[in-house]
Amino acid sequence: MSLLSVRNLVIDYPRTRALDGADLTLQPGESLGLVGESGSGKSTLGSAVGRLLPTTARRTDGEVLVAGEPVFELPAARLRHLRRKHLGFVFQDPIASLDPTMRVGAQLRLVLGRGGDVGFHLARVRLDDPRVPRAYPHQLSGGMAQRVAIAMAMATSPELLVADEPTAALDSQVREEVSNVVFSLAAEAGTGILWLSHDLPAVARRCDRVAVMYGGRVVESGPAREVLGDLAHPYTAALAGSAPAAAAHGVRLRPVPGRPPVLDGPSAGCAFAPRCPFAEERCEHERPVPVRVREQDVLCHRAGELELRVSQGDAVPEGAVSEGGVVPQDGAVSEVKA
Amino acid sequence: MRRLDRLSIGGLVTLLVLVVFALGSPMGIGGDPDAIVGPRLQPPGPGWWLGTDNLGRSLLPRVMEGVGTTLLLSSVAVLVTAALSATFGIVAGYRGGYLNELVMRLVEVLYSFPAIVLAILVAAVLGPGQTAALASIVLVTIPLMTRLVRAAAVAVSQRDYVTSAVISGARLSRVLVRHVLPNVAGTIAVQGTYALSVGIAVEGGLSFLGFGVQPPQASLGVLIQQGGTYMIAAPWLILGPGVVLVAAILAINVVGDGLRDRLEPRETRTLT
Amino acid sequence: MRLMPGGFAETVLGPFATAEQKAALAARYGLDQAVFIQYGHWLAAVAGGDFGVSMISRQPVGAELLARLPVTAELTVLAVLASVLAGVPLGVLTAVRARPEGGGAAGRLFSGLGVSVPEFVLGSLVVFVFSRYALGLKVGSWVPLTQDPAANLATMILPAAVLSIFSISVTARTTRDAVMGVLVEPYVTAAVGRGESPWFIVRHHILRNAATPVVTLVGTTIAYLLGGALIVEHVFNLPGVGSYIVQAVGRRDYAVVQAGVLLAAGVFIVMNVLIDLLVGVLDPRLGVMAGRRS
Amino acid sequence: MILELDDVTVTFAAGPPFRRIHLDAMRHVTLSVAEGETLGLVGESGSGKTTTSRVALGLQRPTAGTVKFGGRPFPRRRRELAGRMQAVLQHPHWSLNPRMRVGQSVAEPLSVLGRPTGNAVTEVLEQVGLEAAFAGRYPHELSGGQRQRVSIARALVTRPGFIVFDEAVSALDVSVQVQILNLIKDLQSEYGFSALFISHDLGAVRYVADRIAVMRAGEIVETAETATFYSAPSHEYSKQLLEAL
Amino acid sequence: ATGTTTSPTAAAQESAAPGYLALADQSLPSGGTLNLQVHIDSGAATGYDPQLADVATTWQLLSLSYETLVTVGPDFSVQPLLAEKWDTPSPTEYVFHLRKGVRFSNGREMTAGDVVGSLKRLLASKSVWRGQLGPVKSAAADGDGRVKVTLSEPYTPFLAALANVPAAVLPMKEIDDKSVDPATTLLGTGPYVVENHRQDVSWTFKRNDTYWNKGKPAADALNITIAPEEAARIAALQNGSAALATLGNVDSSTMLAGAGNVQVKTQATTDFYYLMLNSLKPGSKLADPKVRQAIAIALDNQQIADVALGGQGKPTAITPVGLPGACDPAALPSAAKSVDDAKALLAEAGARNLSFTLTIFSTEPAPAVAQVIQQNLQQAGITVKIEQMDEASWSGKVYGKAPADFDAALSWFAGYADPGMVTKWWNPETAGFNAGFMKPDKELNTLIDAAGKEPAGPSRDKALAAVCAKADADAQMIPLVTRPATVAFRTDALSPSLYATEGYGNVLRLVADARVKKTQ
Ligand SMILES: Nc1ncnc2c1ncn2[C@@H]1O[C@H](COP(=O)(O)OP(=O)(O)OP(=O)(O)O)[C@@H](O)[C@H]1O
Ligand SMILES: Nc1ncnc2c1ncn2[C@@H]1O[C@H](COP(=O)(O)OP(=O)(O)OP(=O)(O)O)[C@@H](O)[C@H]1O
Ligand SMILES: [Mg+2]
Ligand SMILES: [Mg+2]
Repeated sequence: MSLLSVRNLVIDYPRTRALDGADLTLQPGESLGLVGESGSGKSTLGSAVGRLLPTTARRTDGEVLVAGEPVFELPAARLRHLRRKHLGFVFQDPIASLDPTMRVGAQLRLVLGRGGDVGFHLARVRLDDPRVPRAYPHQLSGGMAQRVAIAMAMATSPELLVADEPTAALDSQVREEVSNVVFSLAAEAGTGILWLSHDLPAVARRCDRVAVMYGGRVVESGPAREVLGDLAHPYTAALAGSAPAAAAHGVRLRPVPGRPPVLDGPSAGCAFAPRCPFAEERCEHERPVPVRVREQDVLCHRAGELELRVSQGDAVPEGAVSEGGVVPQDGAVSEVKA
Repeated sequence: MRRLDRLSIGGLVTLLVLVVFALGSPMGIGGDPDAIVGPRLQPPGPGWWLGTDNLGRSLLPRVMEGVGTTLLLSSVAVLVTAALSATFGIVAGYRGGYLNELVMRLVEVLYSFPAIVLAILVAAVLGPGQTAALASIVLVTIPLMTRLVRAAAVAVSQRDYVTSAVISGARLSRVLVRHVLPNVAGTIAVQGTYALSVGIAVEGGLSFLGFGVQPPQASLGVLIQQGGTYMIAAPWLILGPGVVLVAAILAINVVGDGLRDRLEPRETRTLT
Repeated sequence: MRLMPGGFAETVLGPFATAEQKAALAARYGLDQAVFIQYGHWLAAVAGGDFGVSMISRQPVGAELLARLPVTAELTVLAVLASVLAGVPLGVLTAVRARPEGGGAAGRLFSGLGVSVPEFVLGSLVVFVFSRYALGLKVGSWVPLTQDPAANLATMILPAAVLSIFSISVTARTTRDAVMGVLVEPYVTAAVGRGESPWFIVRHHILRNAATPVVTLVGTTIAYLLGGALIVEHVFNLPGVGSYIVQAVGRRDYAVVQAGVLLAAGVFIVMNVLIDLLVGVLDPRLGVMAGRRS
Repeated sequence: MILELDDVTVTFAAGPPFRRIHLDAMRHVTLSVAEGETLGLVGESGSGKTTTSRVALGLQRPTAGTVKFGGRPFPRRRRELAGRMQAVLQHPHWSLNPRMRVGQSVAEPLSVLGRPTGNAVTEVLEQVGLEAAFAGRYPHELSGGQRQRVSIARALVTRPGFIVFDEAVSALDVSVQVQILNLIKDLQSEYGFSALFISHDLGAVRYVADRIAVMRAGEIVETAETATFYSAPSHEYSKQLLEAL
Repeated sequence: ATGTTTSPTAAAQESAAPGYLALADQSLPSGGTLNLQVHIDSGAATGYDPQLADVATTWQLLSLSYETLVTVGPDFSVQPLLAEKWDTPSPTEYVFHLRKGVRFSNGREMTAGDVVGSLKRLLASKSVWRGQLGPVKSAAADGDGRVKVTLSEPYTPFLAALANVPAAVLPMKEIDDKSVDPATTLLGTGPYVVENHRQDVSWTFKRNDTYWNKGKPAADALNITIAPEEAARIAALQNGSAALATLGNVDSSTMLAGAGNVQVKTQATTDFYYLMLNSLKPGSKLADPKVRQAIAIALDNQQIADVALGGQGKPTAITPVGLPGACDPAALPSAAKSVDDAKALLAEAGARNLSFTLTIFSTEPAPAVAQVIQQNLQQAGITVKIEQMDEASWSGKVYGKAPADFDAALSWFAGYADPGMVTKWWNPETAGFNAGFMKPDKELNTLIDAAGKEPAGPSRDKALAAVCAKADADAQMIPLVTRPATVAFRTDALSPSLYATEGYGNVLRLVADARVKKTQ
C-alpha cells in the first residue's frame, strides 16, 4: 500500500483553481521531490495532504489517502491522530511557523511530551549550542529557525514529512547542511519525504523520485534520474533549461516563453499547450491522461513521440549543474551577448 | 470583497430601523414627548402605546426622542473617541519614544479619575448638558482604546510593508493612514462598539446625577434610569426603552464584530 | 479637585449659613488659600503618610479608605476573576467558531447582550428579585470577610456578578478580536499540522499570543471596574471605597475625594506597570523591539 | 557614486538592560555602488547583508561611519528622497500590506510621487509574469513566488535610481527567476538604475551583478569584478562559497 | 396654657388613633434589636452639636439621644417632655417645671443649670434656630427645678420652636468644663446612647439604661444603616434585613404592593417645595413683580401635587398647609386668576416671550416638579429651560454668590410646627441665605412680625392670611406643594408608632415606643 496517494485532486480557491486533478503516489520510505513553476499548486498540494488548507479552499473533486486513510473524509479526532502519527510538516517560512512567545525548548518539549529529550533532537539537526533551547524564535537566524522546525517535524518520526521549500531562504552552505540533516534523519527513521521545491537540479540530486507540477496537475513523475535524464515532458525540458546558475556571465538566458496559467476552472486541454513548442491541435481542448513513458508517468498527448534532449551535452543530474542547460530539441535557446 | 454575514446584516437593519424611529420624533410623529397626556403610570393602551411615565407623559414619543438623543450623543462621542484614540495610539505606537510614553501615562492617569469626578469637573467647565456628557464619555473611553490601538500599532509598525512605504518616500501621514490604520482598524471597530456601550451607560449615569441630558429631554439612559425605579410598579417603563437600548447596543456590537471580520481579508482558520 | 463647582461651605453648612460662617469654615480647612497652595500642603502631608481628615466626619481619610478598601478590592477581584474566567473562554470560543458565513452567533449575541444591559438596571433587578424571593443569596446585609467568609461571599457574589457582566462581554469581544488575529498566523497552522487538538492549541499557542490586548484590557478594566464598583456599591449598599467617594463628591469633601483619586491613580499606575511587565513576559518580541524606532 | 558607505559599523544591543549583549552586525564596512552598476552582496546567513541594505536605504543609522546617497548624507526628511530608491525586502510574508490589494500595493510608490497610475500597474505586473487580474487579489491569495513578484513589481514601477533586492528571487522557480533577472537587466540597460543585489544564490548574482562583495561576520572580506570573482576568488571564504555552488 | 404628663400610649391595635399612622402594640414584650435604614447620614461640618444642626436628617438622628423641654404632639399641640409642665404668667413669660429624675446618659442628673445654660448657649450661637426661638430676653433658673424664660415681646411660635432638637438640653456642666465636646460626642437625656458611628455607613445605638421614662425605650438596640439607594432600602425591607426604612419615591407604596408583611405609610409633613425667582439679577425680567405674579398665576399647584408627587402632596401657601391656623391656599389672590390673566400681566410687563432657566438639583422628585412647572408655564407662553445639577453644585450656584446669577431655582423648606415659623424666611434680612436673590418687602416684613406676636386664635389666622396674600403678590419665593415623607415597615418585625403629620421631618420621633416582634 502506498503511503500517500493523491487521486485526481481538485482544489478551488474563491477565484482560482489551484489543483486541477493532481495525481501522486509515494511509497513508504521514499523521497519525492515535487517541483513546479511558481503558482503551479505545490503548496496547495502539500497542505492538502494534511488537510491544512485555509477555510476558503474547497475540495471539488478527488481524494487524498495517507496510509490508506481518506484525509478529507476523516472525522476531526481521526484526522488529528493521522497528523500526529503519520505526518510531519515543515513550512516555507520557518520563523513564522514557530510560536513567537515560547522558547524553542519549550515548543519542542510540547511536541515531544513529558520525558522527551530536547537536547537530543536539537543535536540531530546540528543545533547543540545550549543557547538555542533557551532562545525565542526571533533570536534565531533563519537557518537555525529552519532547523528547529525540522527538528520538531522529525521528533515524532512521522511516516511522511511534507517540506515546503524548506531551504529557499538559506545560503548554500546552510542549505546543504539542512538538506543533509533531513535526508539522513529520514533514512534512519524510514520516513517518506514530500519535498516541495522549485530547484529541480537540487531535488533531482537528493530525491528518489521527482514529480513535476504544472497548472495544478502533476505532469510528469518518475525516478529522479529518469525525469531529468530522459526528458519526456516538454515542460520539464523547458524548466531544466533555464537555471541561471547554468549561465555564464554575459550570457542571456531565455525563460520558458509565455506566462504560467492561472486557472479558474478545469483547463480544457493541456495547461502547458499555449507555451509548448510541440503543441498540436488536440492539446488545446483534450485533457491529456497519464501515459507511461519508460519509467515515468507523463501527462502529455505527444509523450513518447517526442525526442527531447539536452543541448550542449548531456545534463548531469547528479551534482552541480554544468555550463549550459537543458533545452528542447529544436534549440529554442539563443545566446545573446548582454 | 467579503460580504457582511447574516447576523451583521440583521444588526445593520436594526440600526436603520432605530434611526428611522428616531427621525420620526422631531417630525412630531408619535406626539409631543413632553406633554402630559394622561394619568400617571398607565400600562400601554390607546393614547399611550407604550404606557405613561410617572408624570403621565406618553412613553412612545419619549422613547423615540430618547433613541435619537442617545444614538446621536454616543455616536458622536465614539467618533470623537475613535478619532482621538486612533491618532494618539497610532502615532504613539509608530513613533515610540519617551515623549509618547509620557503622554500615554498622562492619559492613563486621567483615566484613573472616577467617572463622576471627571464628569463634575467637565460640567464645571462646560456647564451641565450634552456637551459635558459628550466630553465625559470621550474622556472615559479614550484611554483604553488608545492603549489597545497603540499596542496594535506597535506590532504593525514593525512590518516590512511599512518599511517599504517609508523607502518609497511616503509621508508620515500616508504611512499611518494607508498602512497602520487599516491594520489596527479591527481593534478600533471592536473597541469603538465597546466605547459606544460604555458611552450609553455613562450617559445614563451622568443624566442621573444631573450632568447629562437635561430634562425634559429624553435619552435612553434617562428613560432606563427612571424605568429602573419603577421596574416593579410599572415594568413597561423599562421594557420599552430597555428593549430599544438592548437592540441598539446589540446591533452595534454585532455590526462591529462583522465589520472587524470584514476588515480582516485573511481567512480565518479552524482548528480541526 | 477643588475646581469642582459648588461650595463645600454651602453643602456643609446648609443653605442657612451666613457669610462669616462660610469664611470661618473656609479658613479652617485652608480653602481660602490659592488652589495650588492648598494642593501643595496636601501633597506634603500625603508624602508624610497623612491623607488628611474628612471634612465631614472628621475621621482620618487614610483609615477610612483602608477600612473600605477590602470591600471594593474583593468586589473588583471577584469581577476581574469572572471576566477572565468567563470572558476569555467565550471570546476564544466565538473566535474559533467564527466562519466566513458568520458562525458563533449565539456567543456573539451573548457578549453583545452583556454590554447592553446597564449596571444600574441589572443591579436594581437583581436586588429586587433576590430580596423579594428567597433564592438563597441575600442582598443588602453586608458581612465583613473577616467575620464570616462564607456569609461575606454570599453577599458579594451578586454584586460581583452584576459588576462583571459588562466586563465579561468586553473581555470576550477583545479576546475574540485578538484570537482571530492569531488564528491566521502560520504557527497555528503548524500546530494543527502536528495534529494537536484544538484545546491544546488554544492553551499553548493561542492564549499566550492573544494575551497582550486581553491583559491590557483586563488591567485597564480594573480601573473601569473601580468606577463601576461605585454604582454597584451604591445599588447594593456596600461600604466600599466607591460609595465613599460618591458621597464625598456629593458633599465636596475635598480631602476624601482627593485621597480617593490618589488611591485610584495609584492603583491604576501600579496596574499599568504590572501590565507592561506581564506583556513583556508574555510577548518577548515587545521587549526587544521597544524603542526600536528613533 | 550613488551610494557610498565609509567605515560603517552597526552595533545592536539586545537583551534586558542589565544583561545587554552587544553585537556588531556590520564592522567597518566600506563599499560603494556606482551609477548604473549592480553590486552583488553575498555571504552566509547572519553575516550582515540585510543590515547593510538597511543602512544603504537610510533605515538604520550607523553606529559609526558615514553614508552618502547621491553624494550627500541622508536628509532629515525622508520625503526628499521620494522616488529615488526602492527595495524588495527579504520576507515575502510581511512585505505586503495584508489589507491592500495587490494593485494598490504596486501603485503605491506612484501615488506617493503623485504620478498617475495609468496602466503602469498592469504593465509591470505582466513584466514580472503576473496576469492583470492579480491586481484585484489580496496578498494572502497568492503563492509564495507570486507574492515575491508583487514586491518586485512594486519596486520597479517607479523606475527609481537605486534599488535594493534582498533575496528577491529566492522563492522563485528557475524559469520565473530568469524572467525577473532578465527584466532587471533590461530595465537597467534601458534607463540605468543602480542596484544592491543581495542573494545567497551565487548563480543569480553572477547573472546580474557587475561587481560582487562578500560579507562574513559583519565584515566585507572581498570586493571584486564579477568575472574576476568567479574565476579567481582571492579570499579563502569566497573560495569556500564558490565550492559549494 | 399648661400641659400634663401624657404619653401617646393606649390603643393596642394596629388601626391607629387619630393623628397617628400607626401605634405600637404595647402588649408586645419590649427588648430586641431594631434594624432601620435611612437614606442619608447627618453630615454637617459642625459635627453632632444639636444646636448647630439645621437639617431634618440630622435632627432625626440626634433626637435619639437628645431631648427638648417640650415636644410636639400628633396634632401639633405642644406637649411636655423634659418639662413636666409650664406656666405662662404673661404673654412674654414662660416658667418650665423640670421633670425630676432625668439623667444624662453618663448618669448625672439634669439640672436647671443645664437647661438655662443650653438656652443661653443657643442664643449666643450662630445657629439658625436662634432666630426661630424668637425675642428671648433672658433665661434663668427660677427656684428648684424651674426655669423661667422672658421674651421681650409676645412670640406665639416660642413653644413650638423649643420642641425641636436644636433647643435640646445639653450637659452644660461637662461642656463648660470641656470634658465633653458636643460636636464629637452625643451626651443627652434621650432614650438611646450611641455605641458606634461610621460616617455614611451606619449608626448603632443601645438603650440608655438611665432613661427617665421607665419602660422606654422598648427596643434594646437600634441599628441604623445608611442606604442612599432607594432600591437597596426596598430590598432590605423585602428580605427583612430592615424592619423600617424611609423611602423617597412617591410611588413606593405601589412598588412594594406585592411584598408581603411590608406596610407603606405616607406621612404628611409641613415641609414644602417653593420656587425662587431671582429678582436681583441685573437685567432680569423677573425683577418685575408683574412677571412674577404671572408666573405664580400660571403655576398649577394642584397638578404639581397630583402629577409630580403622585397625589401625595398638597398645594400650600407660605404657611404650611396642615398646621393649625395655616391659610387656605385656594384663597390666595393668584389662585383665583386664570392663565389669560397671567398672559395679560406678562404683556403689560413687556415680557411676552419670557424665557428663563430653572436650576434644580437632581434628587427626585425635584426634576418631576420642575417638568410640571415647565408644562404649566408653557400654557402662559413662558419657556422654561431646566438646568439640573447635583446638590452641591446646585447649592453653590443658588446660595454661593450674592447677587446670585441663577434665574429661578427650586427647593424646599422644612415647615416646622407653627404656621408662623417658616414665614420668617420671607424676610431676607432675617433669613440671610436668600439675600442674594430676594429684595426685602417692608410691608410683608411688618405683616410677618405682626403675625408672630398675635396669640393663637382667629385674629392670628387673619394676620397669617394677610401674610400669605402679601407673599403671594410679592412672588419672589412661591410656595408650591407640601412634601410627603414615606416610611415602610415590616409588620412581622415591628410595631411602630408614627404620627400622621410631622413638622420637623422626624420619622424616628416615636422610635422609643416601637416594639420589636422578632429579631432578625
Ligand atoms: N488562499 C488563497 N486564495 C486564493 N488563491 C490562492 C490562495 N492560495 C494560493 N492561491 C492560488 O493558487 C495557486 C496555487 O498556489 P500555491 O501556493 O499552491 O503555488 P505554489 O506552487 O506553492 O507556488 P510558489 O512556488 O510560488 O509558492 C496560485 O495561483 C495562487 O495564486
Ligand atoms: N534589530 C536587531 N537587533 C538585534 N540584532 C539584530 C537586529 N537585526 C539584525 N540583528 C543581528 O545582526 C546580524 C546580521 O543580521 P542580518 O539580518 O543583517 O543578516 P543577513 O546577512 O541578512 O542574514 P540572512 O542571510 O539570514 O538574511 C545577525 O546576527 C542578527 O541576529
Ligand atoms: Mg508555495
Ligand atoms: Mg537578510
